Amino acid sequence: MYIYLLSAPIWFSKLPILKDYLDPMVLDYLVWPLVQIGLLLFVVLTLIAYLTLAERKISAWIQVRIGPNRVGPQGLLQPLADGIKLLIKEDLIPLKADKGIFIVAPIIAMVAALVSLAVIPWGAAWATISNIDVGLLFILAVSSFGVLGIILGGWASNSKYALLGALRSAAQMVSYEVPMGLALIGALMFTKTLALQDMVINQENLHIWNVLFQPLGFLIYLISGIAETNRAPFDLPEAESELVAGYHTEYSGFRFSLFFIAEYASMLIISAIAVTVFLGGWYLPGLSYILIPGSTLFVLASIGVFAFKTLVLLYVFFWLRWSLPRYRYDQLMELAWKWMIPASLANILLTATILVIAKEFGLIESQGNFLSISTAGYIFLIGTAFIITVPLTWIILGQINARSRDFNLREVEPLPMNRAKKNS
Amino acid sequence: MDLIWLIPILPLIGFLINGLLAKRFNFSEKLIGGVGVAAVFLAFLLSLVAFFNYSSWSKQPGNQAKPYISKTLTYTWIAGGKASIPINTVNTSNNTLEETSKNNIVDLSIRWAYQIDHLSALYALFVTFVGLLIHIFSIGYMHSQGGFARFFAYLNLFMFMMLTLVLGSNLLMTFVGWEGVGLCSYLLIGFYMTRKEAAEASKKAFIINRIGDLGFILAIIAIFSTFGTVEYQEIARLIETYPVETLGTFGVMSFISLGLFIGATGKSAQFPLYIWLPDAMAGPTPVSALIHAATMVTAGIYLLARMNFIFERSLTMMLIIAIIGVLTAFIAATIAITQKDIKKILAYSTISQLGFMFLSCGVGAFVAGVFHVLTHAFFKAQLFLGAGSVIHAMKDEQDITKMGGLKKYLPTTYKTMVISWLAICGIAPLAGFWSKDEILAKTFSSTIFHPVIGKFLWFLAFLTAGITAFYMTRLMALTFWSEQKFLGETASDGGETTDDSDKESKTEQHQGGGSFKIRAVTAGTINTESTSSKDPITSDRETNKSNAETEVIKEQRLKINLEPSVLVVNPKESPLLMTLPLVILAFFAATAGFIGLPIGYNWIENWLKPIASTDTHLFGTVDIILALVTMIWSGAMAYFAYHIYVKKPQIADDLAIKLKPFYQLSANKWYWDDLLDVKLASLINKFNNLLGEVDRFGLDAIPNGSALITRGVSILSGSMDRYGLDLLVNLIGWFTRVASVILRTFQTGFLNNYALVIIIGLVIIIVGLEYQAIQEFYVYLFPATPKITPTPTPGIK
Amino acid sequence: MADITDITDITDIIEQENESNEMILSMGPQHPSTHGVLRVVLKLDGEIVTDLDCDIGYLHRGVEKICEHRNYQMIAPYFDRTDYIAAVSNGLCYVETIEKALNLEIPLRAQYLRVILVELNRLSSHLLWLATHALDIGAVTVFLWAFREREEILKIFENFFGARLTCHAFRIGGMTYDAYDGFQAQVKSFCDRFPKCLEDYETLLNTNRIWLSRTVGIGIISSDDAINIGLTGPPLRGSGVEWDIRKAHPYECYSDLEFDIPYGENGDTYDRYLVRMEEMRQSRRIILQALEKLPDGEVMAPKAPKTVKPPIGEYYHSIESPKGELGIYLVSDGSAQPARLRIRPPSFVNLQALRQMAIGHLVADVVAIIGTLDIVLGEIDR
Amino acid sequence: MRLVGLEAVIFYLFAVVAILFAIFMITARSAVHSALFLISTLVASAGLYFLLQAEFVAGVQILIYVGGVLVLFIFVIMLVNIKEEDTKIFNRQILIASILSFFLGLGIIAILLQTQKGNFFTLVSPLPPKIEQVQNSPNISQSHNISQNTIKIGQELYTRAVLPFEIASLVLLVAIVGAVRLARERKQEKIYD
Amino acid sequence: MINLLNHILLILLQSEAASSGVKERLLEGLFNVNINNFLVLSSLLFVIGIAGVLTRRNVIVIFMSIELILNAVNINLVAFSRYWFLQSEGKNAYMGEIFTIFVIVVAAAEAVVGLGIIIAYYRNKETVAVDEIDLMKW
Repeated sequence: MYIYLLSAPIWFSKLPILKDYLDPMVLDYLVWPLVQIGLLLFVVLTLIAYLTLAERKISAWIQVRIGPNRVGPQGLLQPLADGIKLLIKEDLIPLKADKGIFIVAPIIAMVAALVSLAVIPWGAAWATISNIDVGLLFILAVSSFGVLGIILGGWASNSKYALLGALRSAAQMVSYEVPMGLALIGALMFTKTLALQDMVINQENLHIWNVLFQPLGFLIYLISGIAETNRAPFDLPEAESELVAGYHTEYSGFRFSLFFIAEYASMLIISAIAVTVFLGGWYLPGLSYILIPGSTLFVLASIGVFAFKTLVLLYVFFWLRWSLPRYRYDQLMELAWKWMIPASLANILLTATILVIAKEFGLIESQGNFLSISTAGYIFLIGTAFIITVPLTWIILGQINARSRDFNLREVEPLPMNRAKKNS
Repeated sequence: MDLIWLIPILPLIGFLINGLLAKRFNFSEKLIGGVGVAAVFLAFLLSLVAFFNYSSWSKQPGNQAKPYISKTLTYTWIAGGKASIPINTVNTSNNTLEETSKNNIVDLSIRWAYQIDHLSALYALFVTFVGLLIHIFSIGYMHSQGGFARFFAYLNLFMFMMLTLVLGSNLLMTFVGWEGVGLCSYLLIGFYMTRKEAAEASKKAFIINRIGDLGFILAIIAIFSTFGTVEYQEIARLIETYPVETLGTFGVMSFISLGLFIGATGKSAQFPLYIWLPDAMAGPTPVSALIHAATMVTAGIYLLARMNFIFERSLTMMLIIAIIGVLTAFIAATIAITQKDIKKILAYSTISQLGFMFLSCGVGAFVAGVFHVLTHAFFKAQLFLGAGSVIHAMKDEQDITKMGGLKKYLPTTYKTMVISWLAICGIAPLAGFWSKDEILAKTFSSTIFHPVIGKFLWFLAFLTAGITAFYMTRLMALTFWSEQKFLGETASDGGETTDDSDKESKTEQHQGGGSFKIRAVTAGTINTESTSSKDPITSDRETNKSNAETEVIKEQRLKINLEPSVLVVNPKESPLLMTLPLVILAFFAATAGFIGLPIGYNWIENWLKPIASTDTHLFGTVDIILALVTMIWSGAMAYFAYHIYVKKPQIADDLAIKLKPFYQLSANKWYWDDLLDVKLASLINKFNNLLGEVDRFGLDAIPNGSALITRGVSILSGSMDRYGLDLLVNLIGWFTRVASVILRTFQTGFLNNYALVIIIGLVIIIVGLEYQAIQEFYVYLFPATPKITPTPTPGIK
Repeated sequence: MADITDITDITDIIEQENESNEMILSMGPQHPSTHGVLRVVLKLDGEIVTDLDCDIGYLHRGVEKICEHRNYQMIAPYFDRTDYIAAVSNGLCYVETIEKALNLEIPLRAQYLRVILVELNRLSSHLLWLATHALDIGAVTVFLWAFREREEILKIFENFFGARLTCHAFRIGGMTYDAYDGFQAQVKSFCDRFPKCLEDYETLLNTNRIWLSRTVGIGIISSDDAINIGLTGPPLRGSGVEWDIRKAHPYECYSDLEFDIPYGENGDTYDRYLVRMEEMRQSRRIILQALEKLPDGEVMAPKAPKTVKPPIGEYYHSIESPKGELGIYLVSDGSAQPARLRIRPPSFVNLQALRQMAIGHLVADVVAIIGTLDIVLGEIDR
Repeated sequence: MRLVGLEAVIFYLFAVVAILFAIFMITARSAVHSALFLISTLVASAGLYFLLQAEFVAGVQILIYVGGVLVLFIFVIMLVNIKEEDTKIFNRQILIASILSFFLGLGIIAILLQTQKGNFFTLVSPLPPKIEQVQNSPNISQSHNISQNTIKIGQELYTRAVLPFEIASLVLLVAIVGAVRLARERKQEKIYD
Repeated sequence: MINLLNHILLILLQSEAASSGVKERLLEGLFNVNINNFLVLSSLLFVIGIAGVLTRRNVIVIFMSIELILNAVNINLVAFSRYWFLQSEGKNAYMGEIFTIFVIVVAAAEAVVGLGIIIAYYRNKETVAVDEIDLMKW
C-alpha cells in the first residue's frame, strides 16, 4: 500500500517531538504524508484564492483598469473578503431541486479537482506526495470525475438554463478529454513512463524539455486544457449572454464557491501537468550545477521553478480569456472533432514514425525506461517535430477541413478583410 | 557501396512523389519528367558506382565470389523460428542422396536485404541505364498525353520493382519484385484504360503471368522446405551436397527447376505462355521497350542464371528448357514474318530472341544467355524506341504496310534503326552477332546431352537466325525503303487516293496539331473489289479475307462506320529528347558485343565466373566456320527480304499465295491463340454438353423409374395413412395445443420474466450440481446440534 | 417577402409546441443580451432557430401621447429619454422639426456646434454598441476599452450639457448656451487620440479567427430585403445600400462638410461591424472639420419666438441618428401643443429584420444578430 | 495474496461501500441516483484494484467507466428525462426475484466454501513479498522502484494479447458506427446527407 | 496514550516493530484478507446486479445492473490475477488484468449501443419502462 508513498526527508524525521514519540515508520508513512497533504491543501487553496485576485488584477491591467484595491493594501485581502462573503451568504437550495445531488455535486467537482494534486511532482525528491505508476492516467481519470459534478449540479438544479449549461459543459469536457489524452501520448513516447516524477527525471536525464520534441502535442494539450476547464474562448457553459451563468446558475454561497475553487484548481492542475509533461516540470537546465541535487535547498528551488512555470501558464490562461471572443457551440465541437482529435492522432502517428526512423538510424537508443539520444538525434527529433509534424498536420487538416461542411447553415463565400468601401 | 539499397529506393521515392503529389499539386510535365528521370539517373549513377566498387571489393582476398549485402535497410522481414533440416550427403558410389542423422539448424526467418554480386551488378547497371534512356524518351513520347504523371509514376514503380527483383538477396524478395513488375506491366499495358484492347491485353498478361507465378511459388516453397532458407548465398552453399539428376530422373532438384522454369516461362513469354506479350503492345511504346523487351521479360533469364546451380543439377529440365527455348524462337520468328503491326513484329522478335536465351541456358551456357540479354536489351530497346518514334511521327499508326519511304522523313531514327537492324540480324561487328553467335556455338558444341541433340537444336536455331534476318529486313523495308504509301500533308487535297469512298470522307482533327487523319466513312464501300490489288496491303487483306476473324473485325468496323484507309500525315523527326536515347542505344547496340569477344579477353565470362562457371570455350575453326555460315545465311535471307519487299514487291504477294498454308499458319500465329481462345473454350463447352446428355438419358432414367414405383406404393400407403396414422397425428396436434396453452403463459414478452427464468435455471443447476456444497455450507452456518441417535435397544440383534 | 409579412403570433408558436418536438425558448425580457427588456420567443429545432417573434412594449411610457399635452418647449426633454444612448441626436431631430415648421433659420455657430455634438454622440453610441456587441460574443476586453473612450465623450457632454446620459442643450432656434471654455481643445484632443483607440479595437477583432467565425455569414440580409423592410442606418449600409440622410437630404451644415458613406457588401454581421467602425472614423473627420470651421457669433436665433406655435399643417423631418433614420411627424393645429406627434424610431424598424436574419441560425447567433442591429428598447417602446 | 493491517481495513471499507451502494443502486427511485450509486460502487472497486496493485486497471476503470460510460448514462437519463417518482419502480415479480437472488448468492458462496474444503476464512495464502522501504535516494536522477504494472500490462497487451486487442478495437469501431446510426435523428441525417 | 496510538498504527502498517502477540491476534481475526474475501465480495455484487435486472422496470437501471455484474466479474479477475502473480512467481500474472481491460472495453461498447437503442426507442415510444416494451415491431 505504502509503496506509493515516499518516505519523509531526513530533517523531518529528526524533528524532536515527533522523533521521541513516534516510530520512524509511522512517521514516514502516516505522519509525513498527512503533513504534506495539509501543507499542500493550505498552499493550493490559498493559491487559488489569490489566483482569483490575480485574474481580476490581470484582467484589470489588460482592460486599463486598476482592479480590486480597496480591501487591504493593493486589494491583497480581497480574496479573504470574497471568501468570507461567500461563506456567510445564505445557502439557497431551490425548492424543486434534487436536494441530495444538489449538495453532493459541488463536493464531487471539488474533490475531483483536489485529488489530482496528490500525484503531481511539485518539486524534486520529497516535495511529491506520491509517485504512482499510473500517475498521468490517474489524473486523467480523476479529472474526468469533474464532469460528473458539473452535470449533476446542472441536473439537480431543476432549471432549464442550468441543465442546458451542464449538458453543454459535459459534452464539451468529454469531447476535449479525448484530444487532451491523445496529445499526451506523443510525449509519453519520449518519457516512456506514466509516473509523473519519472517523467521529470527523464527530461532531466535528456537535458531537454519535451515541448521541443512535441510542439504540436503541447499546443493541442494547451488548447484542450483550456477547453477542458471551460475557460474563454471555450467558456460556453458559462456564456452569460446566452445561458445566464451555466450549470451553477442556481448555486450560491458556499456551494458556489466550491465550484469556483474546482474550476481554478483544475486550471492549476492542467497547467501543472503541462509543465510536468512538456516543460520539464521542476527541471531547470543548470540548476543542478548550482545547488547540490537532493539537498533541501535544491528541493525548495525546484518547487520554485515548478511554481514559476505553472504560474506562467496560468497567466496564459488569463491572458487568452481577456483577449478572445467566445466560440459558438458548434464551432467549439468542430474544433474538437475536426481539428484537435485528428491533429493529435496525426501527432501520435508522425511521432511514432519519426522515433522508429531515428531508432533505425541509430540516433536514439532505448535503455530500459529511458531513452538515450545522440546530438544528431536531438537535432533530428526537434527538427522533424517543427519542420515536418506541425506543418504537415496543419496542411493536411486544412485541406480536409476546407472541404467539409461547416455547420453555418447559410453558406457564404470566404470574404476579404476590408470590405467597408468608402464612397469615393 | 553500402548505398546499394538506395538504388531501388530512389525510383520508389520518384514514384511516391509522382504518384501521390503530382496530381494534387498540379505538377508541370517538366517537373514530373524531371523527378522521374532524376530518380532513375541517380539510381544509374549509384549502380555504376556500386558496380566498380563491387568489382574492386570482390577482388579482395576473402571476398571472392561473395555477394555484398547492404547493411542499411536490412531487417527481418518475416520472422520465423529455428528449425532443423536433415543434411543430405551424396552417396558417391551410386550418386544418390542419403539422409544423415545430422541435422542442420537453420533460422527460418526471411530478411529484407539488398545484395550485390556479379550478376546483379550487371543487371542493375543495364536496367538502370536502359531505364534511364527510356525515361528520357518518354518525356518526348508522352508529351501532352493524359496521365503523364501516372505514366512516370508507374515507370518509376517498375524500376523499383525490377531493381528489387535484381538486387534482392533472397528468392522471396525476388518474388516481390517479380510480382511487382507484373503489376507494373499490368498497369502500363492497360495504361490507355479506355481502350478495350488495352484493358483486355493487360488482363491477359496478368492472368497468364499468374500461371507462371504459381510455378515460381511452388519452387520457392520447395526450396524453403529443402534448404530451410531462401537466401541465394545459402542455397548456393547448401546445394553442394546434392547430386546431379541425370536425364530421365525427376528428383527434388528437377521439381524446383520445373517450378522456376514455369515461372520464367510466364514472365519471359516462352512457348505455351507467350501469347500475352504481343497483346501487351497495346501499352505505350516506351513501356514496350522497357518492360516488354529490355528488362522485365529478361527476368526469367535472370532467374535461370541466378539459380543455375539448381538447373545444372537437373539435366531433364535443362533439355526441356533448351527445347522450349528453341521452339519458341522458331515459332515466334515464323509468326513475325507475316505480322503487319510494327510493334507486334518486334514483340514476336523479342519472344524469338528470348527463346535464344533460353536455349542458351538450356545447353548450360548461362553466361551466353546473360550476354544475349545485355545486347538484346540495347538493340531491342533501340528498335522499340525507333518504332515508337515512327509511330509518333505517323500519328499513332502502327501498320507497316501503310508506311514506307520514311527514310527521308526520319533520318536519325532511320540511321539508328539500321544499326540495330544489323545487330539483330547478326552482322559481324555489331552486338547481336557476338551474343547470338556465342549461343549458336555453345549449342553446337554442347555435350551435356547427346551431341546429336545439340546439333539438332543448333539447326533449328540456325534456321531461326535466318528467319530473324528476313522479318527484320521486311520491317525495315516496309517502313523505310519501300515506296511511300501514305499521303504527305501537301498532297492531301490532291485527290490521289485510290479509295473510291473518299467522297464522303470526313476529317477529324488530331491532337498533334497541323496534320489530319482522314477516314472514310461510308460502310457500303468496304469490300475487296473497292481496293486495288497493287500494293501489299491489299494482297494481305485479300488473303485475310477468308479468315473468319477478320470478318468479325470488319463487321465491327462497319458498326462504328470507320474504315482506316490511306493515311494523310506529315511525318516529322522526333525532338532531341527522343532521338538522343535512340542514338545512345544504337551506339551500344553496335558496341556492346565487345564485352564478350570470343577471341582474346572475354570480359563477361570472366566477370560472371563466380555466378555461372562455363567451360571457357575457345574459338576454334569449327566455330569460325559456323559463324561465317550463319552470317552468310542471315545476310542472304536479309537480301532476299530486301529483294522481294523493295525491289519487286509483287513477288511477296505471289509467294504469299503460293505458300498459302504456311502463310496462314504464320499469320494466324500457328493457331495457338485460337486454340486457347476458341478451341479450348469450345472443347470445354462440348464436354459440358456431353455431361448434360449423360445426365438427360442415363441418369434421368433412374428417377423416372423410381417415380413410377413410388406412385404405386403411395396409393397403398395412402390408405394406410388415412386410417392409421392420422389418428396419431391428431393426437400429437392435440397434445401440442394443450402444451402450448401451458407454455404460452411463460411467453409474457417481458424482459424481466425471461431473465427470471434464466436465473431459475441457474439456481436449479447450482442446487442440482452442488447439492453437497450447499449442505456443507448449511452445516457451516448452523453447526449441527448433536442429533439424538436412537440408542439401539437391547434385545434386537 | 412572404415570410416577413406572415409573422406568426406568439400564441401560435406556443400552441405548436406539443405538435412537434421543437422547443420554445423565451429569451428575455430579463436576459443579459437582449439589450434591455426585449423578449424574443424562439422556436428551436435542437439549437437551430426555426421561427421567432419579438415581444415588445415592456418599456412603453406613452411618449407620443404625453407630447400632445405639453408645450413645444416642454416636449424637448422627453426625446432625450427615447433613445437614451443617443440623446443628442433625438433632441436635434425634435428641434429641427419645429424649426422647420416655424421656418426658422438658426445661426451658423449653433449649427456647427450641433453637428459636433451630434457626431460626438454618434461616436458614443457606436462605442457602446461595439462594447456590448463584443461582450455578447465574448470579447470582454473590447467592452472596457470602448467604455474608456465613451467615458471621454461623456465627460465632454457633462461639461457641455451638465448631464452624461440625457443630454439636453438644444433649443428651438439654436442652443441654450454657447460652448464652455476649452470645449474645442477637449474635443480636439479626443479626436487626436481616437484613431489609435479604433486601431486597438480592430487589432483585437478584425482578423481574429473566432470573431470572424462568429460574425462572417451570420445574419445576412440582402440589399433588396433591407430596403423592403425599411432598414436604415448601418444595417442598411451593411447590405450595400449607400444611403445616408446627411448626404441625401443634408440638414444643418452637413452640406459644408466632407465625409464618406461606408457601405458593406454581403449584409452580414461582420459587414455591419466594419461599416460602423468606418462610420466612427468618418464622424471624427466631420468633427475635426467642424471644429476648424466653427464660426464665432450668436448661438440663438434672434427671431426665435417665445411661445412656439407652428402654423397649421403637417410636418415631417428626419435625421440620420446613429441607429438610422429618426423621423418626427408633426400635426400642428396652430396651438402651443401639437395635435399629434409621431416618432419614427430606427430601432423599431430595424428590429423587424431580426426574424429574417435569425431563422436558420443557432441560438448563439441570435445574440450576435440582436447585437448587430443595435437596438434601444427605450426607442422601440417609446 | 493476503492483505493485512491497514490494507485489510481499507479492503473492508471499500467492500462495504461497494455492496452498500450496489444495494442502494437497485433500490433508488431516481435513475440519476442509481447512476450516482453505481459510480460509487465502481470507484470503490477501483480502490480495490489499487489495493491489489493493479493500478492500470484501476485507472482505466475510473477513466472509462466513471468518466465515460456513466456520464453517458447520465446524459441519456437526462435526455429521456423520466418522471420516475410517481410510477412504481419495481415490477410484479419483485418478491420471487429477491428470494431467488438471495438463494443464488447463498449457492455461489456455498460452492466457494466447498472448493476451499472448509478452510474458508482461515485459508493462508502466501504473504506478499515484503516491500522495501522506498527511500529518497540522494541522487534524484534515479528512478524510484515503483511498480511496473503498466509496463508489464503494455508488454503483454501488445505481444500475447494482441489479437484480442485488435478485435476489441474492431468491436469499438462497430459500436461507434452503430451508436451514431442509432442515435441520429432523421432530420439530422437529412441535413448531413 | 501516544504510545498506544503509535502501537496501533504500527500494527496497521504491519511493521515488525509491533509486538507480536497483538499482531497475531489481529491477523488471525478480521485483518486477514485473502482471495476468498474478494470472491465473496464479487459474488455478492453479482447477485445484487442480478436482482436489479430481475426487479427493475427502468431499462436504464437494468443496464446499470448489468454493468454491476460485469464489475463483479472484473473484481474476480483482478483478484485472481494478483493471486496468480504471487502463486506462480509472475508467470501469466497479468492476463487477468488484461481480461479486465477487455471486459471494460466491451462493456463500454455495449453501453453505447444499448443506450443508442434506448434513445431510438424512446424517441418513438416515449417510455423506458421495460414492461411497456412488449412489441417486436411497430
